[in-house]
Amino acid sequence: MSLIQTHAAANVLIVKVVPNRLDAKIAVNFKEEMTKLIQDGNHTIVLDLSGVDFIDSSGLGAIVTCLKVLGRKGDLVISGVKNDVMTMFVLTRMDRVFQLFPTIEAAAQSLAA
Amino acid sequence: MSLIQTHAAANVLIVKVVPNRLDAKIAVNFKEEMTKLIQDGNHTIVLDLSGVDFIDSSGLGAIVTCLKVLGRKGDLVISGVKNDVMTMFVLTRMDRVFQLFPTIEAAAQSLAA
Amino acid sequence: MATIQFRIKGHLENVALVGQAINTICTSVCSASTAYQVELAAVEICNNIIEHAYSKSYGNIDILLKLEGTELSLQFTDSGASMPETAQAPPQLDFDPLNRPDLPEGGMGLYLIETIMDSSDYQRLENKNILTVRKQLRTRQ
Amino acid sequence: MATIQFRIKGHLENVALVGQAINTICTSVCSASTAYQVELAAVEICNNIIEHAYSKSYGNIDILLKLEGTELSLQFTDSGASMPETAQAPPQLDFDPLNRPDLPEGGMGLYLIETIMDSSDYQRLENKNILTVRKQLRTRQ
Ligand SMILES: Nc1ncnc2c1ncn2[C@@H]1O[C@H](COP(=O)(O)OP(=O)(O)O)[C@@H](O)[C@H]1O
Ligand SMILES: Nc1ncnc2c1ncn2[C@@H]1O[C@H](COP(=O)(O)OP(=O)(O)O)[C@@H](O)[C@H]1O
Repeated sequence: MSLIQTHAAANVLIVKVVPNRLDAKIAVNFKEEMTKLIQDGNHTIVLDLSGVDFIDSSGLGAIVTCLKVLGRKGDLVISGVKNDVMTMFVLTRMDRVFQLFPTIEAAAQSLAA
Repeated sequence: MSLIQTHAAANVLIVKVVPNRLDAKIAVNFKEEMTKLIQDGNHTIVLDLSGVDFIDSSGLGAIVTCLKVLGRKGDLVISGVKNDVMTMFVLTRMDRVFQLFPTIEAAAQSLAA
Repeated sequence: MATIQFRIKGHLENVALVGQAINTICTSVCSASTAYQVELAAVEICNNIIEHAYSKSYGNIDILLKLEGTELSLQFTDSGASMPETAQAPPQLDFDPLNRPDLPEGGMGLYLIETIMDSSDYQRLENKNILTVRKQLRTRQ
Repeated sequence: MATIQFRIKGHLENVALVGQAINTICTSVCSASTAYQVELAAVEICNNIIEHAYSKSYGNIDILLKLEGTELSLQFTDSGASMPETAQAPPQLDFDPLNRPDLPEGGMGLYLIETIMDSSDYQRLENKNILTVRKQLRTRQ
């Protein structure tokens, strides 16, 4: 079973994380699925975390990996971060690395612009 | 520290259970505090469980003890039972023993009538 | 299969900790109200061990939780007195709700455990009591 | 003082169980967001034990939780490799948020643990690693 669900909107790929915990147990597989998507040519991505209640540093690290795989070719922004999950971004200062949007729409718009 | 808070309204004593778990740990003390109140002459009682999130069979048994101590002298009705706590009353059929009211006011009114 | 063991000393103040822990773990696969009932059954089992098997001796209670999909099993091990035959028979809870002097003040624990869980199995093994209860937790809608 | 012990086999799938159990127990004395952070610290500690101390050997992790009022202590014991000096030094997390190739993909766990908990104490004793972390949980308003 895939850890992510995707659908394309304009030139943006929306990727929803399915499990409610993005943690060390699934971080490696998540990274693989995401890397494959990027290598398939998806270079503007909204990562929808609205279904995620818990994230650990391995999960966060896996998202950073996506950004590094994208390199200069593209961008990844994040939507739907819950309050507890936001704590992680703030504690690690990753809130300065990623653009975080309340909704998928706002996130997609920022990439289209 | 007392497990219960009381205040009188008309001829009815309102007793609020303070801890959020009415369980075996406190059941004996709770029974003692209640028995004392009854022996002090309080014979029409509203037991307010609106602050209680969990009750076990010892806690429920302690409430039954109050009813038995009151005997024919008086009555005890209950208000503010949360859904989970209600499960306990239903599983043990104690919902047929006690009159349960959503609010303290409704409970007090039933005793005044 | 996810597995976790809990150990508490048989003091009543520790029972809430196990109960809440079990409740939360169940909540990941079932409704909050089912998880609450499992907590209740687990609390009743621990209370019984503390009050009856250990009486005033405060030994350890070991709890092994296994979750395979939505199939939950909980195994309670203590080294207190063995469970009498009477406590192993299917528990009854019969009373007349309108007959106040006749209402039960206790004796509801075993009935609750039996009602809430799908199955329950007791064994006495090497001076230990091992009680295993199981429940199929329905998946969150 | 309420006390509970947890034991899990060092598989990543069991970590969520301890984390959630600890979170819930804390919730009885502090805010949900503080409890969440304690869960996070506990998860990072368990992940480190599984990934670094045990590597691929899947030993046990024992966790002793003590709650005295709002003072929480968590003691983690494992029998894996000892913690290198480098992992005992105050952890750093310095990076330029705008320099994409330089962003850290790992090495955030120890920093989080240190940031979230009030104190942390590591001991190597009889081939076991004992890590004790403490936090004063503020009372629910
Ligand atoms: N773990 C146990 N060890 C020994 N005896 C037990 C145990 N559990 C229950 N019993 C016996 O069964 C009786 C009924 O238990 P229960 O229904 O839980 O009611 P209560 O604990 O309120 O008496 C107890 O009074 C006790 O005699
Ligand atoms: N329990 C442990 N046993 C051995 N080494 C550890 C342990 N915890 C951390 N370390 C070492 O400290 C480093 C930093 O840990 P951490 O900040 O959690 O990041 P990460 O686990 O992502 O590498 C690890 O890479 C490892 O070398």
